Amino acid sequence: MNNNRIFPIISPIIAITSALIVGAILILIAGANPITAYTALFTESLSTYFGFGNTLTKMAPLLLTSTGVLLALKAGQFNIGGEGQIYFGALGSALVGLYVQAPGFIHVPLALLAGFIFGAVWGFIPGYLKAMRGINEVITTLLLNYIAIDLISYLVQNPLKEANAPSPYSPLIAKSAQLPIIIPGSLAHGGILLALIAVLIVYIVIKRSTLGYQITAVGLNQTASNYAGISVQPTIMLVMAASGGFAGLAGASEVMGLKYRLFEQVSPGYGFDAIAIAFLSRGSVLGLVLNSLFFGALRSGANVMQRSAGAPVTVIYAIQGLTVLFIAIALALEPKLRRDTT
Amino acid sequence: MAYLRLENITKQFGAFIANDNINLCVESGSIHAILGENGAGKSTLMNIISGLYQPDAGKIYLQEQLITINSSADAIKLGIGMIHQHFMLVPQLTVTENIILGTSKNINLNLRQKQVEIKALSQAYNLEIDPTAKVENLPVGTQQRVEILKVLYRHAKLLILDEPTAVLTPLEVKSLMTILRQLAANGHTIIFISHKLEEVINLCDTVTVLRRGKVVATTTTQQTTSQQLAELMVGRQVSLHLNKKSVASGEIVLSVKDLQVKDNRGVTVVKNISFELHAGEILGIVGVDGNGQRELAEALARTGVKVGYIPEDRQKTGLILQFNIAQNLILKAFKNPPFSRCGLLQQEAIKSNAVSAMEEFNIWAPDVNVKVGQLSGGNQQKIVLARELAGVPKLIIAMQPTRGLDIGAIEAVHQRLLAQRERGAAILYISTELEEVMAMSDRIAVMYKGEFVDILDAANATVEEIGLLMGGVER
Amino acid sequence: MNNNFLTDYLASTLRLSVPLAYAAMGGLFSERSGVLNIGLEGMLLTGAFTSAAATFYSGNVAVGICAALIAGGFVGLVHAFLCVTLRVNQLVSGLAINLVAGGLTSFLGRLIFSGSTQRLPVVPAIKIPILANIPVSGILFEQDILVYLLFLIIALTTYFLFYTNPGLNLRAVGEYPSSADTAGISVTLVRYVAVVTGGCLVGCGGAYLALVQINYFTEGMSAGKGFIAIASLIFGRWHPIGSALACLLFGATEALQLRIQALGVNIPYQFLTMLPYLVAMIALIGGMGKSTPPAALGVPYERNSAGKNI
Amino acid sequence: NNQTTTSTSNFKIAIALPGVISDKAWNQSGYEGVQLAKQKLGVETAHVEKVSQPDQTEVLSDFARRGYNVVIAHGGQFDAAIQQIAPQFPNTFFIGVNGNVSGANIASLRIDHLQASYLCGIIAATMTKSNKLAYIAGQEFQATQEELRGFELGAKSLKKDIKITSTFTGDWNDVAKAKEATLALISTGADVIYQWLDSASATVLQTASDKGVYAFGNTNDQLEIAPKAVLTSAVKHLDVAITYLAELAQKKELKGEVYKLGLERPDILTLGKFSDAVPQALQKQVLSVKQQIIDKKVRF
Ligand SMILES: Nc1ncnc2c1ncn2[C@@H]1O[C@H](COP(=O)(O)OP(=O)(O)OP(=O)(O)O)[C@@H](O)[C@H]1O
Ligand SMILES: Nc1ncnc2c1ncn2[C@@H]1O[C@H](COP(=O)(O)OP(=O)(O)OP(=O)(O)O)[C@@H](O)[C@H]1O
Ligand SMILES: [Mg+2]
Ligand SMILES: [Mg+2]
Repeated sequence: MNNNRIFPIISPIIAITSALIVGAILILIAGANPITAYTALFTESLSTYFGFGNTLTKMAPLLLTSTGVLLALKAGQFNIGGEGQIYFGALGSALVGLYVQAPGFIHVPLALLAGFIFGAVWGFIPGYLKAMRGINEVITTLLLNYIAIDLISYLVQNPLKEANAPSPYSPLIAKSAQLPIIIPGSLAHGGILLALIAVLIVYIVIKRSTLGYQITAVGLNQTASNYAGISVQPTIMLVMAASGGFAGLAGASEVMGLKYRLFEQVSPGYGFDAIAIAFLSRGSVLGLVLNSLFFGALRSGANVMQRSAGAPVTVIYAIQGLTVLFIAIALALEPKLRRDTT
Repeated sequence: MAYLRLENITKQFGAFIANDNINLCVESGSIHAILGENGAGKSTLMNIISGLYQPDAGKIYLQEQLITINSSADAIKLGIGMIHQHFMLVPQLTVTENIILGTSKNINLNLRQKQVEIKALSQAYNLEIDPTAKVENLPVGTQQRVEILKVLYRHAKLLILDEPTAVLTPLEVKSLMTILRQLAANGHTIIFISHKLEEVINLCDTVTVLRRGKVVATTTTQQTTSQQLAELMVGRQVSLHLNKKSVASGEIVLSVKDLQVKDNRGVTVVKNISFELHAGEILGIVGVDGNGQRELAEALARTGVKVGYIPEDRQKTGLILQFNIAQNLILKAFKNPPFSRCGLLQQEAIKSNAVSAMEEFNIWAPDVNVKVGQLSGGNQQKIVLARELAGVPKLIIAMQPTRGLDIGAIEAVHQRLLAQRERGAAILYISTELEEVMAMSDRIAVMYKGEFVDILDAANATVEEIGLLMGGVER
Repeated sequence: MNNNFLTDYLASTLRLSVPLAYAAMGGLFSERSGVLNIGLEGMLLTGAFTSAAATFYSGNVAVGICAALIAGGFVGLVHAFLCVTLRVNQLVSGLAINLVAGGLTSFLGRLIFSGSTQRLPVVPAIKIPILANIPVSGILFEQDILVYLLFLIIALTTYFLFYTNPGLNLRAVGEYPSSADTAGISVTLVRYVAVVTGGCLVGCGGAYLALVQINYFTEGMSAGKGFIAIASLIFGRWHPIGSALACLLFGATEALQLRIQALGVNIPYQFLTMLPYLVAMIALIGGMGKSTPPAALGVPYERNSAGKNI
Repeated sequence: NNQTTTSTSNFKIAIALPGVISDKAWNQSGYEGVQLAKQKLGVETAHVEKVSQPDQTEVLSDFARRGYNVVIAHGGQFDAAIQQIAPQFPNTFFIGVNGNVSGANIASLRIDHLQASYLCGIIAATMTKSNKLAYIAGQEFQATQEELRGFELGAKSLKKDIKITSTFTGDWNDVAKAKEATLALISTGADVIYQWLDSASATVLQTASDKGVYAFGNTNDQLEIAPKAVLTSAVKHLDVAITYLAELAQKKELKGEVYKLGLERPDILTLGKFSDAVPQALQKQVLSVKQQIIDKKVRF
């Protein structure tokens, strides 16, 4: 009985340790000091004031996007399009931030809403194509990523570009549309709270609401749901739109809380990290929060390790990959270990 | 001589003992029946013989040689062929591809030549089949034939058939019996599992009854009766006969005029069907599988009236196997009070609904949180019934409601439906089990190629007459 | 001049399609056996790196190609071990492979190729007499060994899948593993072989990228081609020829957009770079839509639930 | 190798790079800049590579918080982040390379890209037979636009009707695409190509060489890569430029302005070796225009 409680904690720790050991070897080969690097990684990203702020800053888009992925997953849909939906959400909020004038208490929600809606549109399209036309959502969401990225690139370079900017980005959005900083002096902004609220909402919807029941039913068995009178196709479209909407919120929070403008590379791959996070969480909303925090720490720790220990970025990427891999292995082995010990 | 002998076979799943010290002896050239309730451990035992599972203890002797079977490949090499309860056919492949799967060490498929071989084989055993058809487009009865051919093609000497007749029409059952007798006469040894006691008595030489994983009796079919077997299986008295009260038929609940239904490929599969159905009446629909019954049922189930629909395939269309009992029971009503308030699920109401349904319908499970996928077919079916009847439906469409169930469960289903009839529900009872339909129904419609060839009065109809109509012979 | 333009266009289309097609074929083997493979990107990169490194040290392109084959197969083996034996979530395994491969190849690339530009020998083109002289399309017969090999692989894969026993086994395993298992086929073995073979093919695609197309290795040079290959695979409905054609479509629109830019047409370049994806999207919507994946794709096989509620 | 080293001077500079330090071009030049500064000025250095845009503020502020005296942001895309961060850290000087910002503690370092590409334009216009020139870069932004404009102005100063087409691949990493883009340009008739790419640079030059057309090197003197194709190179010694600004900062002489460094600093911006294909007369002409630019007789 005791084992059941310990394994979920122990096995990820073993996994992370193994990844770090392999990483240490690589860091040594690269001529840096692994101990310095790891000290930096952990103390900075989790225990120092600013470091933790940075971790939270990274966590916000990851948590929002992975929430979307998880929601889609509940309805049996693979949303690989988080990336493009982030870009679109960023666009939506930037447009409202740039062209609408309103007091903060209206402007912020309005811009967030716009971010949600823009992301939702980008999620709805594959949802519609899947539900009504049976077109595989993996391919459409993937393709829409590229289209969104190019589209935003065009917009920030042409109509939305700040005059005289050396690089494509928009002017600053209105002060009233900016999210507040929640840890003074650091970069951690209101987007983190937004993400936590979003997760809470999704948790309640999935666990407690009839809508969540409906979504889960559709995800598990479309035929049976259909016979029971559940409208399967609208559910899929709704879920895909909402999934895109959450990713859109991630884009919006990056624009409104971090950069205060629309810029070219809104997401350096959050969409793909989010997929890994959602799957590693195995449907658990708490897992989503913890994994996002962990990935956030890993991502912000990457910068820290470079800065203070000179560990090359290539090694850090390898360590990140290995960590994901080893955690996945640990999770897969967990039931077996449990069986063997009981 | 014993062809197959099992000694103290034990198989556990976790803490659950599915097979408990089983001893079994199957004579060479005989047809041996295994009987038992849903979940008694029949399939588990057969899976051990066919190499899919490994026993935790015990020995297997084939022709008095101690053997170990580590995989299906081993079993096939030893001449053991099994037709699984849930078909092991790849729907996306053709009949030929399914039959030859895994049999050849050659690189080349030689599909043409194999098709010819299979055509010949099928004709030799009177199992008519189109070798080029895709399995997913075939009716279940035909799929069963493919399964049998698959085993024969592998030259199995010991044939295990796990509930092969559950999906066959009476005619098909008859021809299967002939084939099995012929095979036994040719020296094949056969293990036959069925919930239909008549079949067992008619076909088999010996019978072993399992209950809760243990052998409770082994006897010859000559020395026993259906009634005795039933009691051995269930461990209590079972009534094998329905006592159907007469109910005065009421208002017209359903009136169908010139119904046409196209399937998803655009072929008209239901043609010009017209009938009326009264409250308190059971209209049975019989016909060879694949004559439009399913499409008719689905079309009617969608009419929007308060309809209770018991679909043919409880695992795919009736239930969400990953949901627990309580969740499955609200599948149709989850948006309504008392299960939902302000869009939130009311766990208390859902749970108490499940508890009372389990009690009322005799659903056996440790508690309401058990995943439905882990229940036996009988219990799964009872959940479907409990849910579909909960809304006090005016019309009930029951499609193959007893398929694969043990006699205890069948009895329960029948009683439920008859109770609904007495309450005043109109019932459409669709089945390939001719005798069952005749016992249950007030009137019987015979369906052939999408049409009702005739509607008969159940009291006066004979099996022969209906059998001919089902075959498309007009009066 | 006009002929040249067409010939160049054709050649460019081909070159852009080849690495995609290798990756798509590799993915096809894996996914037809029921193992999701989102790690094509990482496998391409691995192939590109190892082929460049092996050629760099040995001075022999054949050694480079073999190394890419082996390395790709090795990554496939890792993926198979994770997905088939350990039953790790297949999507996560693929994503992790991409991350690790990206990091490791860059890391090793810096160790090996630091300083000087790599000078790798070229893979010689083999002219097929007569055919190569046909105007315009003759260019198809003036290619290097890897291109011919690809044509052969596409043909062989088609033959293998639909006309051979092992191919039948592969399809059965991908659609309904319990069925294959009860027919005496080892699901594990088939999946291992398929994923490893697939890895080898993707590795080859990487070798083409590094040795033929570019002639040196750079960090992250797969640049998303693995994902386009996945899109092609789905687009081509997991059929070798369909997938190859889908790759060709991507290659052709890419080559086209580069030519539109080169002709100085006044369209913002972002609209041109998105063209291949847009065209694919339109083609999907315009009726070439439905594609059903192998039924068991992404589902680890466990015998104890054989025949049960899958 | 790239570890933090302590030194007596106690002056610390750091650089944030958008790409990888091994790209043999833009990012590598920035990295080499701080290495050179470390060597020449004895300062302590640090770097972070592959800084994505969402990470910019974090990286800049973290360096500042750690007491780095100079934080260099290597690329115009950092400008917005610099403006956002710099006011919070008055004791740190921020330098945006290729940037366009200035302030109390913000300086920008711009190489006058136009000047070198203008000279290349002159050479290209003389050497072309098809009267079609081409420009290829990874992405379009101010610096690449400026270079394109310089190239265009230079070419048109000789031949009014000359045609210049540009291609942007949209992905600095996609080397294969860059190569195909080059081939596409060549097949539409362009016979002199000016490129600004990083990892893909070499393949473009080699492709030009294979196809028998001319090209220019960029950033480094790339004549060696394809001696038959490369006419000359627009050599930008960003490392020297960075060291120069770092030195100013160390001496407390750095001002909050845009430092535009051009041909007047041959140690920073100059033309590379000419290939033999460039006739002596043309070389002379180009060098004299170069002098005119230095003397501010030619302005843009
Ligand atoms: N894969 C499994 N994992 C765990 N338990 C199982 C598994 N398969 C069967 N069991 C257990 O073994 C018991 C016997 O199952 P089995 O399939 O042999 O029944 P059966 O006699 O064939 O029933 P039916 O008449 O419904 O086909 C079940 O009640 C179940 O609890
Ligand atoms: N994965 C599983 N884990 C535990 N028990 C299982 C599992 N799958 C099946 N069982 C058990 O196996 C027994 C028989 O299952 P099976 O699917 O054969 O039911 P059945 O009554 O034959 O259904 P059907 O109507 O489909 O023939 C059931 O009692 C069920 O509890
Ligand atoms: Mg069974
Ligand atoms: Mg059964």
